[in-house]
Amino acid sequence: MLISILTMSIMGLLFGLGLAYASRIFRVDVDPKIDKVLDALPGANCGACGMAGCAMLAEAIVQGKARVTACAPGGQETYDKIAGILGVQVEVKEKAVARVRCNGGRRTSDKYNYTGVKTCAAANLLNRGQKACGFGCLGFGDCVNACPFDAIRLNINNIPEVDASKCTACGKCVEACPKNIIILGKVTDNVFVKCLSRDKGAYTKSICPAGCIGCRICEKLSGGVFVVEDNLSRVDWSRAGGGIKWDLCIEKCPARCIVKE
Amino acid sequence: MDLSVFLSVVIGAIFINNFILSKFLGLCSFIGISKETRPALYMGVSVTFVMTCASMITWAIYNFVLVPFHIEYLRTISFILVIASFVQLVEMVIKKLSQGLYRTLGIYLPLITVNCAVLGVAVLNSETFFKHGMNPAASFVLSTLQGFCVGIGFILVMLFMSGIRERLELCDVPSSFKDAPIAFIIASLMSMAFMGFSGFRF
Amino acid sequence: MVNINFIHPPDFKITRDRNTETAPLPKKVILPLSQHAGSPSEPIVKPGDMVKTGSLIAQAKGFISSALHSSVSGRVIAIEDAPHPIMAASKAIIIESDGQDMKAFSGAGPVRDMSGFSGDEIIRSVRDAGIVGLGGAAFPSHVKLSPPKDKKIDTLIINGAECEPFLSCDHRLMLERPKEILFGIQIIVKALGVKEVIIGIEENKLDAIESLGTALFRVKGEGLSMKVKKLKTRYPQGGEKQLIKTLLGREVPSGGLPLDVGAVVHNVQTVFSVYEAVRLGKPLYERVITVSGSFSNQSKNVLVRIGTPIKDVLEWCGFKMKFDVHKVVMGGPMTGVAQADLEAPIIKGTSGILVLGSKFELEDKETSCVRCSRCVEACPAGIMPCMIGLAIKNDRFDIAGSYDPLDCIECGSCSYVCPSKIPLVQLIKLAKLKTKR
Amino acid sequence: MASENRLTVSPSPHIKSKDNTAKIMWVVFASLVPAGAAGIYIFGAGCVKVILISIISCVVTEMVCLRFRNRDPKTALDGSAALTGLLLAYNLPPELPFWIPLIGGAVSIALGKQIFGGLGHNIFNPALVGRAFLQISWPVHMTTWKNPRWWPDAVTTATPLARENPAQVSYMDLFLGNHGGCIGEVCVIALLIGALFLLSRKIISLHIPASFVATVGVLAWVFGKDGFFQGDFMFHALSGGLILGAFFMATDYVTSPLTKKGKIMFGAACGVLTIIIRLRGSYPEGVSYAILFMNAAVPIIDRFTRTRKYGLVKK
Amino acid sequence: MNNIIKFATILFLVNLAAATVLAGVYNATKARIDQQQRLIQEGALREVMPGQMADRLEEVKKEGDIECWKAFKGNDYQPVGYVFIAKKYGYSSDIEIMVGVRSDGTITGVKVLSQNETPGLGAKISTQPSFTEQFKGRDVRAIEISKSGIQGITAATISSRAVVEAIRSRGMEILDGFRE
Amino acid sequence: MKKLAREFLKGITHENPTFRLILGLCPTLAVSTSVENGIGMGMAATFVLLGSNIIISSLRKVIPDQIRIPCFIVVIATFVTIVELAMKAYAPALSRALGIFVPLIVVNCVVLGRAEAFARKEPVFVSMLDAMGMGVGFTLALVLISGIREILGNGTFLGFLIMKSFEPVLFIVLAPGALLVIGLLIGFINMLAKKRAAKVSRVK
Ligand SMILES: Cc1cc2nc3c(=O)[nH]c(=O)nc-3n(C[C@H](O)[C@H](O)[C@H](O)COP(=O)(O)O)c2cc1C
Ligand SMILES: Cc1cc2nc3c(=O)[nH]c(=O)nc-3n(C[C@H](O)[C@H](O)[C@H](O)COP(=O)(O)O)c2cc1C
Ligand SMILES: Cc1cc2nc3c(=O)[nH]c(=O)nc-3n(C[C@H](O)[C@H](O)[C@H](O)COP(=O)(O)O)c2cc1C
Ligand SMILES: Cc1cc2nc3c(=O)[nH]c(=O)nc-3n(C[C@H](O)[C@H](O)[C@H](O)CO)c2cc1C
Ligand code: SF4
Ligand code: SF4
Ligand code: SF4
Ligand code: SF4
Ligand code: FES
Repeated sequence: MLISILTMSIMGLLFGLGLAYASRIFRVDVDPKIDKVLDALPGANCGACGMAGCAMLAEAIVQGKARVTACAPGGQETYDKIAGILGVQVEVKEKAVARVRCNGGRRTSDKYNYTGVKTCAAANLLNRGQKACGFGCLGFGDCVNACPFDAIRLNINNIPEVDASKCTACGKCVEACPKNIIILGKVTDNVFVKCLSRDKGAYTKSICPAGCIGCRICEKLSGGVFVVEDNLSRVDWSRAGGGIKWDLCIEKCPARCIVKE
Repeated sequence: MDLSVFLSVVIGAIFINNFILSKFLGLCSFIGISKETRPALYMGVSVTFVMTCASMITWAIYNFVLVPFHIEYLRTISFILVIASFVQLVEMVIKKLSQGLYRTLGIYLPLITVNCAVLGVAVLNSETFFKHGMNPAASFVLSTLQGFCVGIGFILVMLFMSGIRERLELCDVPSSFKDAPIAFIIASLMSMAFMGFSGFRF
Repeated sequence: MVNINFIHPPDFKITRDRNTETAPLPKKVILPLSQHAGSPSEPIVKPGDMVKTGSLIAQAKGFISSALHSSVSGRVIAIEDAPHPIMAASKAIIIESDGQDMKAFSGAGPVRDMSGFSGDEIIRSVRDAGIVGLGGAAFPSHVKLSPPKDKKIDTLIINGAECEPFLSCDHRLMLERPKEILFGIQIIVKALGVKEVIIGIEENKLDAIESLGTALFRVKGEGLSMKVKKLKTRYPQGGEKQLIKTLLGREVPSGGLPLDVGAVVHNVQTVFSVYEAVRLGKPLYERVITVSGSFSNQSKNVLVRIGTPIKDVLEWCGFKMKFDVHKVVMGGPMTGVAQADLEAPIIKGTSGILVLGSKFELEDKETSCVRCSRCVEACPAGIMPCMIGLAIKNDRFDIAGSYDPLDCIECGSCSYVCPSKIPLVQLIKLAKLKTKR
Repeated sequence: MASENRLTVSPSPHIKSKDNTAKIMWVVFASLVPAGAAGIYIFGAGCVKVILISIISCVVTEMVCLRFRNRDPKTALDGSAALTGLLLAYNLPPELPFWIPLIGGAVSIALGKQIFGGLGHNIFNPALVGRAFLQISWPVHMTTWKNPRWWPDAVTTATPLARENPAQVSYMDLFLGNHGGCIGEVCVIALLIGALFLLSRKIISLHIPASFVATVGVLAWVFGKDGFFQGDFMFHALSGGLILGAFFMATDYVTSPLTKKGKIMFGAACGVLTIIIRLRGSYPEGVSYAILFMNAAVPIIDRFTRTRKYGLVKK
Repeated sequence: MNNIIKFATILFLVNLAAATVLAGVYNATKARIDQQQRLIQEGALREVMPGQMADRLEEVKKEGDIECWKAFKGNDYQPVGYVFIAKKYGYSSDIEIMVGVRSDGTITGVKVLSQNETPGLGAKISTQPSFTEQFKGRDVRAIEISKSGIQGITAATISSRAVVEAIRSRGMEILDGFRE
Repeated sequence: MKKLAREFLKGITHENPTFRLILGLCPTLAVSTSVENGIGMGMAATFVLLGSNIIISSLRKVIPDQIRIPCFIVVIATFVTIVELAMKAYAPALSRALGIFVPLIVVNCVVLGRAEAFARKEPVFVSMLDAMGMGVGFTLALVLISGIREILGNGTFLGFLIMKSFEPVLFIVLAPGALLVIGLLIGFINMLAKKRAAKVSRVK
């Protein structure tokens, strides 16, 4: 009885001493901040930051190799937390959202029958895709598959639709789209032209009912906030002040290609 | 001690009584770290190292502490204590000596502490070799060999499994069965294939 | 030494015995500024200008670029985006023909004697004639004639393999113009200063081997070894790297160029154009193409002006557009590009036009890869197409990249042999695109 | 320009070989018919029942699984499931209760194939998964063989390999199939005819079968008897499921390595394992387990035997 | 240094507590564990050598790896039989069998003490009583697996044969040994 | 109150150690050849869980981080040894059936995992509930798996013959069968969870 108690306790003592001593000798400092930052990150391991996972980013942030705001999906809350841990200030990063700049979809005619790999990137290799509009969405949904947050889906018209509440502005869809149709825009800049066609108005009209024909009505109505270049209109937010009649522009656009979110 | 004893330990530990596939030991890390070949291999190597050392250390504890004091009932607690301490020590040493080695192997060590395969080897050794009054030298050799071979069996299965899972990354596995479920099913079929060795005559 | 893989598709050489015919002058030509590898040419004319056949209308921009000449005489009507057979749309000079076909060069004053020319002069006239490789890639030929000083070139290979099914334009040229081709070879020999010339021709063109072989007798030159080599008929024998391997046993390093192993490869039509440029002062504005496909009656070898819209050529050959035309391919069936718009013009690199009927397209529904390894055994680049395809389909660009998609020569062998009808080449092209980034 | 009759645009190449997956599967199926016919002739009509149930079970299971996974159930008719059924039946004893091939077929397809994602994705040879499952689950049924119809004793529990004294059966008997065994494995000559056909059609290559059979032969010769170099290699090469396994099952595209080098390694390793199990294991027959075991190793083999690409710069 | 002492002390204390508890539990259960073991062994002995045949069993001192008991009836000096333990490797494990024989070699009972054969196959040697029952009344020197002899378990010939062979060879040894 | 109930229930449902956390599988698979063994192992593990969670949670302020693992393990090992001894004394047959898996409860990932993830941070009572929940969840999973295996593989349930003319599927009681059953079960549970999630999102 006594012996057993003694041996066990002595073993405990020895190992305790040994380990404690060893931990002293072999100590390597690991920054405890890394773990804390890791905790603050969303942990989706989505790779949107360009690292092989959240843990890598955490290490990079603590070592100053990545910015506090590197994790787009995390959003402001995460930045604040990380900033708190590191004791730095973050500038408030304005929330952005992905915007799809084409509304042709099913309504745009095809220029050939495509047989091949059913992805936008693949179709784009052949004569810039099967759509008669060389700028428009091909509709195979590469962006949908690329989104790690399941925020995009193709609507009835076969045009990708972004669920703003799920979109974290990680930019994966922007990268995936071979047509550069998707961009990240500030949430507050909520009016945009949903077309990218720089073809001449007449041609555009013949192939796509939703395409911008460069008629300049919006330019006139908005007093130059809409700018038409190369047969295509866009909103120049640097010129936008108050008092622009957005709704009027939207209503008067013959192609109905101005949208407000 | 003739050759067939060695052979039976070697073949038995690697193929017939493979720890993962027929003894069900070390499954958590097997399922957890077999997604890619490289980590799987490193994990396997770490486990083999720890198992071999643990076999030796527990042999010493058993024969020089537990038996003389007649406290064999403290086997479990003393074994796990030395294993845990040993692993922690190894971790610290590796961390100090080489960051590179630590990155590749060290991160698995904490997992090994709670890997039942390591304690499993120690307990199995004690049941097969220590208890039956086998002479200590022979039991030392055999248990070390067994520890090592069990590790080799572990590496083998880890390698196969990780290769398969890498290939399955590109396969159309039904989504509900992705990851763990399919890993178990593969393990099941592998275990079935390993049964070809059952009833081996040495 | 590891051997290269080849395949043996049926050769469909319908037009092998049909003499080259000359197409009529087109009414309008579209001359894209980008018909060659390298930077686009720079126009030196403006709409409204009058040009002659063979006048320079755009000049090379930089070393790896090429000059462009008008292929008809007439008036420049526009310089704008126009259909392009490979790039969908690109800037082109559009010229309306006046039907006169007035030449901008004399064509006379043939230089009988080679000794009057120096290497540099040859290279200059090749450049000024806007000659680019006519074997496919349309790489500016003068670049290939001026190797860097530190690379020693010992062998000139003339590519007469014409391994693509259907095509026979090179074959006809070798039969009809052997002497000119040999003259052209001598010119290039002079420019490169090589001692060894090998003309590689596949054994399904025995008559061409014979015709060149006979003509070869009359060529003399000191220390110059020139021979015609009969090659087994197999695809893609005509691929530059493959040809070098079969003829010389040398392997062009991955990512390297033929000149890294001391060889230069030229297509027979390129050689012919070099002859015309140097000997006749004629710039590159026309070439022989094969029009073929599922309709034997209309199939021909044709000498056409560059810039002629595909539609005009087909109509002249006798196609009615309402006909069972299902697919039109520019180039051979293995590597050619299917056309969406028949307004697109013939360009310098066009070796043929295939018109395929709907029956031609077998019902080839894609099924999943069964790992039969046929593609692996077919790939002349020695890579594993099925793995790249599978990885790309699963968006695993990292895995795809590890199988070296950049070494693929896009020969199409893998897609051809695949029993599961997987469009491997397209997937590999995607892999190239995605892994480069 | 958007006109009604649009052209078709597809990626190059624009011509394709005539073979397709379904055709290949049915050709392999056809090449196995002689062996099955021989089996039926040797063991009687009972085999027909086993073969049919097995094939139907496989095809039906395939359909059900495809439907369940929202894939086109018609692809179940591409011949691969039927082939799995046929090969499973060939690996079963001639006389069995109906539910054994039924369950075997279902297990082969559901567990051996569809759970991994269907055709092309499975790791293990489906027919062998089914066969091993049955062997382990109902060993009594699975080891009760029938003798050829014309032999005096109808039932035996041993194939030639399991006999105490293998020499009772002559090479000619082995070659023609005049002995007990599984339905499709006994008649070596019929199997070889089918195999030759496949080789001539370039559907299978010799890499795996040759290295497999050669390894078994050599090892049987060296270690087959107590002394070295006295083993009966002909006997080992001709008996059991070796020919069936080496030519028709180890060569299954999906579950064998991609490259030639890998194939040779795979075949040789199968041979080694077969001999180990035959000589030392408790099973009389090692081919199935050897192939299954090596199936698990295929991804690793693939990983280390990539092809050498053209122009690889040696340093 | 402080830390080291602190850690060591804490581990020491934890271990001390653990060991104390365990020692307590061990002492509390020791008697019962021993008793359980005895009961099991006695049960087994009685099963293979029933009480009406012998009322006293006496363990013979171990000689090599032979484990054996002599069975006596009443106050006789001459044992009426023996109980012994036979061991052999079966299909996948060592099989340990306790056997009772009369001095003339007739088997009085067989019990499989431990085995780890395949459940449902080899394991039937212990879970299927009809297998062990067959041994009763046979001469230990003449048992074998055959149609007229011991019926093996279907599809587990290897295990069955191992049992028979183990019993026969050890039985002969024992009988020969005591006859001298 | 609700929170407490949740702490208890989570181990049985959505954080079930076997099916959702995929922890502690070794004993699960090894001893699930019969329901009886399954229940025995489940109870043993529950006891250890409960004991160790209570002790560890009450010592959570005392034990320094650096040596927590050895301390936890000693605590756990103590309870395991108690179970081992008790089983030998009072249920020797079970003790033999469970074999080396009783000592191996020490390294059962569930036990240490709970100590690490829960008991080390939470107060005693909550830790106790957590342990109970996990233990019950573990036991239920074991009963489910061993039930399937015993019925299909042996034709019996708790030792009683339930299907007369059924030839048991031996595969299921053997090693591969264990892995197969757990793989399929986890897969099916995933499937159910996914279906339910889909339904919930549709309702939303
Ligand atoms: C970037 C680049 C540089 C090249 N430079 C040379 C060169 O300096 N000399 C040469 O002989 N060929 C050169 N080539 C031409 C290639 O060797 C080859 O002839 C050309 O790409 C056409 O080959 P293909 O039709 O087989 O694709 C170059 C090609 C590329 C793409
Ligand atoms: C798959 C493939 C097949 C080719 N086949 C031929 C051929 O049959 N004949 C040919 O002249 N060039 C062929 N080429 C082009 C050659 O690789 C090479 O570009 C050409 O011979 C170089 O000569 P050039 O610069 O005069 O065109 C082929 C290229 C590829 C990629
Ligand atoms: C999974 C499995 C387990 C087996 N377990 C045993 C066993 O425990 N004991 C045994 O004698 N044979 C066992 N066998 C061997 C086979 O049943 C073998 O066919 C048999 O021993 C020889 O057939 P026979 O008994 O009818 O002569 C097992 C086979 C398999 C597939
Ligand atoms: C040469 C060849 C051999 C085959 N062998 C098998 C086989 O042994 N077992 C099987 O289930 N399927 C076999 N198949 C069919 C098919 O490949 C198999 O079902 C796939 O494994 C299913 O994905 C074979 C097919 C071919 C072409
Ligand atoms: S990736 Fe681009 S082209 Fe494709 S669907 Fe999305 S927006 Fe359209
Ligand atoms: S015209 Fe505009 S809206 Fe229409 S397809 Fe083109 S880009 Fe899209
Ligand atoms: S297309 Fe590329 S991958 Fe395919 S066979 Fe040719 S070189 Fe190989
Ligand atoms: S040829 Fe097709 S089916 Fe065969 S391995 Fe290649 S991709 Fe797969
Ligand atoms: S219980 Fe987790 S490794 Fe064994």
